[in-house]
Amino acid sequence: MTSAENTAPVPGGFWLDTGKTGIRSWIFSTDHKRIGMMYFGCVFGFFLVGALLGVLLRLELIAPGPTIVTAKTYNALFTVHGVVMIFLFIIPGIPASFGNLVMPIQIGARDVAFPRLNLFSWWLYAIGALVVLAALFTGGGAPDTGWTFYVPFSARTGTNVSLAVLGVFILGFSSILTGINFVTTIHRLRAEGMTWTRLPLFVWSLYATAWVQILATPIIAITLLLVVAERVLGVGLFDPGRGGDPLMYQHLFWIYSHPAVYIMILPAMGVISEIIPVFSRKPIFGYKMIAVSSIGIAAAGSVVWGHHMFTSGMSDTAVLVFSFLTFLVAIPSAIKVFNWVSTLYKGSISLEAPMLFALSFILLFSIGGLSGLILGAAATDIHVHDTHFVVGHFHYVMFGGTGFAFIGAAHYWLPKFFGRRYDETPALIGWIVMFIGFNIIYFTMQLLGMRGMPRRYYDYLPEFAQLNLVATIGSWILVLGMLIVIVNLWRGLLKGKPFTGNPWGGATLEWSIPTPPPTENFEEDPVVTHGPYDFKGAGVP
Amino acid sequence: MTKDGAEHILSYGKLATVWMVLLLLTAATVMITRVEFGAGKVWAALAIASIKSGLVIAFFMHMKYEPRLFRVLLFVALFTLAAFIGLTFFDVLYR
Amino acid sequence: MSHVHKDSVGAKLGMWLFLFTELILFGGLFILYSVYLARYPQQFSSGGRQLDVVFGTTNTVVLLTSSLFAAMSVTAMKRGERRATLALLCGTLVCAATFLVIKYLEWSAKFHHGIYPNSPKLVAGAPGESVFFGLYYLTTGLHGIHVFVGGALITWVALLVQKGAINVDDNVSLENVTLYWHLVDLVWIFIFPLYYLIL
Amino acid sequence: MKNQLITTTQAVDPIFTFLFSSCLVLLLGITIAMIWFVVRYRRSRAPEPTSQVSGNVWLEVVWTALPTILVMGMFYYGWSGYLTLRDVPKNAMQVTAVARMWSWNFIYGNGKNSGKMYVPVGTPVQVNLESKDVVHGFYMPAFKIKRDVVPGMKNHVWFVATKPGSYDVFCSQYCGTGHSAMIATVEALPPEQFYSWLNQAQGGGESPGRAILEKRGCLGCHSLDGSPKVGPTLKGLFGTQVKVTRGGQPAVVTVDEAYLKESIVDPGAAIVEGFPPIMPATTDMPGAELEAVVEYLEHLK
Ligand code: HEA
Ligand code: HEA
Ligand code: HEC
Ligand code: CUA
Ligand SMILES: [Cu+2]
Repeated sequence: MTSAENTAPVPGGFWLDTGKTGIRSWIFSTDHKRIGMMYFGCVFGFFLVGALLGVLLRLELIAPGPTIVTAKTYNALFTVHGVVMIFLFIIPGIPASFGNLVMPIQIGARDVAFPRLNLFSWWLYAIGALVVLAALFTGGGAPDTGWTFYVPFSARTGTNVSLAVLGVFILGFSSILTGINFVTTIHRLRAEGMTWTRLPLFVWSLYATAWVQILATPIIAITLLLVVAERVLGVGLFDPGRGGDPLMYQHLFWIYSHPAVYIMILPAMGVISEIIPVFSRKPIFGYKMIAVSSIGIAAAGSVVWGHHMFTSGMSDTAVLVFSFLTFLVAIPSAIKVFNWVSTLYKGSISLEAPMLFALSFILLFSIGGLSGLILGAAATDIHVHDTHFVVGHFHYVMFGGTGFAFIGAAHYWLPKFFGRRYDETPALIGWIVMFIGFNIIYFTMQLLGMRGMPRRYYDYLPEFAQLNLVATIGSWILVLGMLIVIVNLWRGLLKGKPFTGNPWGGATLEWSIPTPPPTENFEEDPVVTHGPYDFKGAGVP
Repeated sequence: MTKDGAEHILSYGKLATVWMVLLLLTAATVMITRVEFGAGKVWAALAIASIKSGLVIAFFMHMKYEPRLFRVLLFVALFTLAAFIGLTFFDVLYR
Repeated sequence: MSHVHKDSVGAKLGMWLFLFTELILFGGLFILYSVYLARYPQQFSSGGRQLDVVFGTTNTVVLLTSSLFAAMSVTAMKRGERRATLALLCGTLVCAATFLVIKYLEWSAKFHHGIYPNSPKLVAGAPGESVFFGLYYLTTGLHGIHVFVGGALITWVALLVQKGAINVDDNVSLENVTLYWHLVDLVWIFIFPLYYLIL
Repeated sequence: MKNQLITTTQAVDPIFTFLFSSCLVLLLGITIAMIWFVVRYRRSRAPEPTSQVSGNVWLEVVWTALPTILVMGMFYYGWSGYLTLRDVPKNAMQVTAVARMWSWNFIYGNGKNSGKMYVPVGTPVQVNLESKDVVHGFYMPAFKIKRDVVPGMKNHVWFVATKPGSYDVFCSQYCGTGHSAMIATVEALPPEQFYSWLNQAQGGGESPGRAILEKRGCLGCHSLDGSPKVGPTLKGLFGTQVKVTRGGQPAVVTVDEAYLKESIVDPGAAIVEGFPPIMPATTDMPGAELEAVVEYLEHLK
C-alpha cells in the first residue's frame, strides 16, 4: 500500500510545514499537536522521575531496619513519589498529552476552542512543576506529609509543605483550564456530521473527564490554600485546639481526590475503547453503554469520597451512605469491562503492542477494581485501610490501568505523529517482562496488606520481610521490562521503519489525514458520514 | 456557519428595574434578620439571597437569553456543589 | 472555513465553565461555613454581631450598583455607544475601588480590636469564635482578591474599548469580563447575609 | 454461659471470604473469556471478523442487573460486619490509649498506666482513643480492628482476646518521622494474672522518674539503653558535653540540671546537633515530676 516503504522519509507535517523548528516555535506554539507533544515529553519525564523514586522506596523496603536512607528521607521519598506521580504524571497524563494530540482531529477540528489558553495551561503546568521541584530543595526540604497532606501534621511539620502545596495549586489551575477547553471544544467544534453518537469513545471519555476536572478541582485549590493559610497565618480552621475539625480537611481533600482518580482512569478507558475494536476489526460492542457509562462513572464517582475515611471517626451514617455509593461506581465499570471483552468475540484479533497493553489493561484494572470493592465494603476496609493492600490496589488501577493504557496509547498514536514506528518483537518481550514484574510487586503488596503491614512504613517487623523482598525483586523485573519497552519505542520513533497510511486500520478521523498530520490537520473541513468504529463505512480494508 | 440567532440586547430600563428589585430585596434581608425568629432567619436570608442571585444570573448575566445548554450546565454545577455540601452533612449531622 | 473564526457562543460557554469553577472554589469555604455553623451556632452568632452591618450593607449596595453599570455597559456597547460604554465601565471601577476602601476600613477596625487570624485574643477566646473569624477573613479576603482582579480586567477591557478593539461587532471579551464581575457580586450576595446578618 | 459473643475477627473474616471468592470468580471468568477469544479469534486463525454485531440489549441488561445485585449484596454484608465492629459489648472493660508522636500509653480505670497494654483473656475491651498532637491510627491486625486517633475527637474500638498471647498494635495513620516505630504490644493474660498486674502499685520497684518518662511518651523518641532513636539517647547523658544550636549560634553545653530542665520545658531553646527541632515542649509538668525526671536522668548511666 505504501510506496515509501524503503525510502525513509523525514518526518514532515506539523513538525516542519510552518518552516519553524526552533525551541521558540514549540514553547510559544498554539498548535494543539505541538502542545500535546510538549505535554507528552514532560509527563513522561516526570513518570521516569517518579518511577525512580518508587524503585528507591522498594529498595529501602528490601529488608527490615534502615537500609539505604533515613526515616525522614523515606517519608520525603514517598511523598514526592506520590505528588509527582499523581499531579505531574497521571492526572495530566492522557488528557493533556494524547487528548491534545488526537481529540481535535478525532472530532474533525483544526484546533481546540481556545488555542492560546491551551498554551497557557501548558505554561502553568511547567511553572507548577518547577515550583514543586523547587520545594524539594528550599526551605525545610522536601515535604514529608504523604501526598494527602493531612492536617494537623502538614500544618506543623517543618518541611517545605507550603511551597509544594502552592505548586500543586498551580497544577490544579492548569488542569481546570484544560477541562474548560475540552468541554467547549467538544460542544462547539465538531465537524459537520460528527453527531454525539458518532463521537469516538476516547472523546466521550475526555468529555466526562473534563467535567470532573472543572467541577472537582476547585475544591482541592481551596483546600490547599487553606493548608497554606493554616501554616502561614495560623488561622486554625482545622486545629482542634481552636475548634477546628481535622476531619473537615479530609472531607475537602477527598471531595477532589476521589473524583481525581476518575480523571486518571476515564481517559485510559477511552484509549482502550479505541484500541480494542481496531485490533479486533470489529465495531465496539455496546457503543452507547460505554459512552454513557463514562458519564455515569464521572457522576457517581463524584459522591463517594467518604470511603477514604471509614476509619477516621466519621459518623456511621456517613459510612453507610458512602459505602453504598462506592458500590454504585462498580456497575458502570463492570459494563465497560464486559463490553470490551465481548468486542473480541468473533473478531480478527491482532496482538500488536497497543493491543497487548489494552488487553493487559483489562486484566490489571479488573484486579485493581475488584480489590477496590474490598476497600469499599465497610467491614473489610477497616482491616486493610492504610495498609499495603491499598497501595497494591491503587498501583493496580493507576499503573496497571492508566499507566499501561498510557504506554499502549504511545504505541498506538505516536507513530502517527512521528511517521516512524517501533519494532514488534522487543515490544512483545518487554511487555511480557513488565507484566510479570508488575504482578509480582503489586500482588505481593496486597498480600502484605492482608497480613497487616501498614503503609508509609519505613521499617517493619521481621514477619513481613520475605514478602517485601519478593516485591522488591519484582520491582527490578518491572524496571527491566519498562526499559526494553521504552528504549524500543524511543528508537523506533526516531529511526524506525516508516509509518504511513493507516496500518492499524482505524476508522476514526485521525487515520484519514496524512502522517504526520499537517499543522492545519484537514485540508478541507471534513464531513463525517460514518461512525467511529464503522470500518466498512470508512473504507478500511 | 450558523449565526446564533439575533442577539438579545437588554434595555437600560429593564436593567435598572432589576437593580431596584435587588436593592429592595437587600433591604428586606436586613429587616428580616433583625427580627427574632430563630433558625428561620437562616433559611429566609438564604432564600432571598437565592432569589437575588437568580435575578443577577438571569438578567445581568443574560442567562435568560442564552441557549438552553447553558442553563442545563449551570444546573449541573449547582447540583454538584449541593451534593458536596449535602453528603458532608451525613457525617457532620450524625457524628 | 476560516481557521480564526470567532465563536462568541463558544467563548461565553468557556467563560461560564470558568465561573462554575469559581463558584465551587468559594463553595469549599461555604461547606466549611455550614459545617461550623452547625457546630458553633452560639459563637457564630456572637461573632456575626461584632461585624459592622452598616459597612456590610453599604458594600452590598455598592457592588449591586457596580453590577448594574457593568450590565449596562454591555447594552451600550451592543448599541454602539462607545462613550457610554466607557463611562459605565469607569462607574464600575469607581464602585470596585469604593468597595475595597470600605473593606479596608472594616478590616483595620477589626485588627484594631485585636481580631485577626492567630491573634492572642482569638487564640484565647471560645473555639468557635476563632473559626468564625478565620472563615470571615479567608472568605472576604479571597473575595477581595477577586474584586481586585475583576477591577484589573475591567480596566483592561476599557482600554480595548478605547482602542476600538472591542466594538459593536466584536464584544465577547467585554461580555465575558462583565460576567466575571457579576460572579464577584454573586458571591457577595451570599457572603453578606451569612456573615453579617443571619446571626 | 453468657450468650455467644461474636469477636471482631469472627465478624470480619467471613466477609473477606465472600468478597474474595466472588471477585475471584469474576476475575477468572473475564480472564478465561479473554484468553479464549484471543486464542480462538487471533488473526492467523480468523483473518476476517466473522461478526459485525455492535450490541445486544439483553446482554446489556443482564450484565447491568447481575453486577448490581451482586454489589448490593457485598455492600450489605460489609455494612453488617461493620456494625459488629462498632457495637461494643455492654460489659466491656475500659482502657484509654493515649497516642503522641511517637508512642502509645495505656491508662486504666484505676489510674494505672503503662506503655504496654495488658488485657484479660475473654473480656471485651473498649479502647478509648485520645491523641495529644496529630492524627494517629490504632491498628491491631490480629483482631482486624482499626480506628484513627484524632486530636480533639472521641473515637474508640473494641476487641476481645480469646487466647493468651501478645499482639501488635501499629500506628496506621501516617504521623511523621517515627510513624513506623510507633508500635506497642498487647499482652492478653489469664484474668487472675491480669488483675494482679492491674492492682499492683504503679511502677513497683521502678524509679518514679522512669515511670514519668514512660507516661509522658518521652520513650517514643528517646531510648534509655544508648540506641539512637528520633531523639538522642538519654543514657549517660548527664555530665557529657553536647553540641547544640542556641539562637542560631553553635554552642557547646555541659549537661547539668538546668540544661535538662530547659530541654524539657523549652526544647526549642537549644537544638542538639544532628537532630530535627521536633521535640514538643512539656509545659504542664508539675515541679515534683520534673525533679523526679531530672533525678532519674542524673543517675542513668
Ligand atoms: C486510577 C485510579 C483509581 C481507580 C480507577 C480506583 C477505582 C476504585 N477504587 Fe480506589 N483508590 C485509588 C485510585 C483508584 N481507585 C487511590 C490512589 C487510592 C488511595 C489514596 C491514598 O490513600 O493514598 C484509592 C483508595 C481506595 C479506597 C480507600 C481505601 C482506604 O484507604 O481504606 C477505596 C474504598 O472504597 C477505593 C475503592 C475503589 C473502587 C470501588 C473503585 C472502582 O471504581 C473500581 C471499579 C472496577 C471494577 C469493579 C473492576 C472491573 C469490573 C469487573 C471486573 C466486572 C465485574 C465487577 C462486578 C460484578 C462488580 N479506592
Ligand atoms: C501513577 C502512579 C504511580 C506509579 C506508576 C507508581 C509506580 C511505582 N510505585 Fe508508587 N505510589 C503512588 C503512585 C504511583 N506509583 C502513590 C500515589 C503512592 C502513595 C504515596 C503516599 O503514600 O503518599 C505510592 C506509593 C508507593 C509505595 C508505598 C510507600 C509506602 O507506603 O511506604 C511504594 C513502595 O513500594 C511504591 C512503589 C512504586 C514502584 C516500585 C513503582 C514502579 O512501578 C515504577 C516502575 C517503573 C519504572 C521503574 C519505569 C522504568 C524506568 C526507567 C526505564 C528509567 C530508569 C529507572 C531506573 C534505572 C530505576 N509506591
Ligand atoms: C517528638 C519526639 C520527642 C519527644 C516526645 C520527646 N523528645 Fe526529647 N528530644 C527530641 C529531639 C529530636 C531532641 C533533640 C533536639 C533538641 O534538642 O530539641 C530532644 C532532646 C531532648 C533532651 C536533650 C538531650 C541532649 O542530648 O541534649 C532532653 C533532656 C529530652 N529531649 C528529654 C525529653 C523528655 C523528658 C521528654 C518527655 C517529657 C521528651 N524529651 C520527649 C525528641 C523528643
Ligand atoms: Cu502515629 Cu503514625
Ligand atoms: Cu476513592
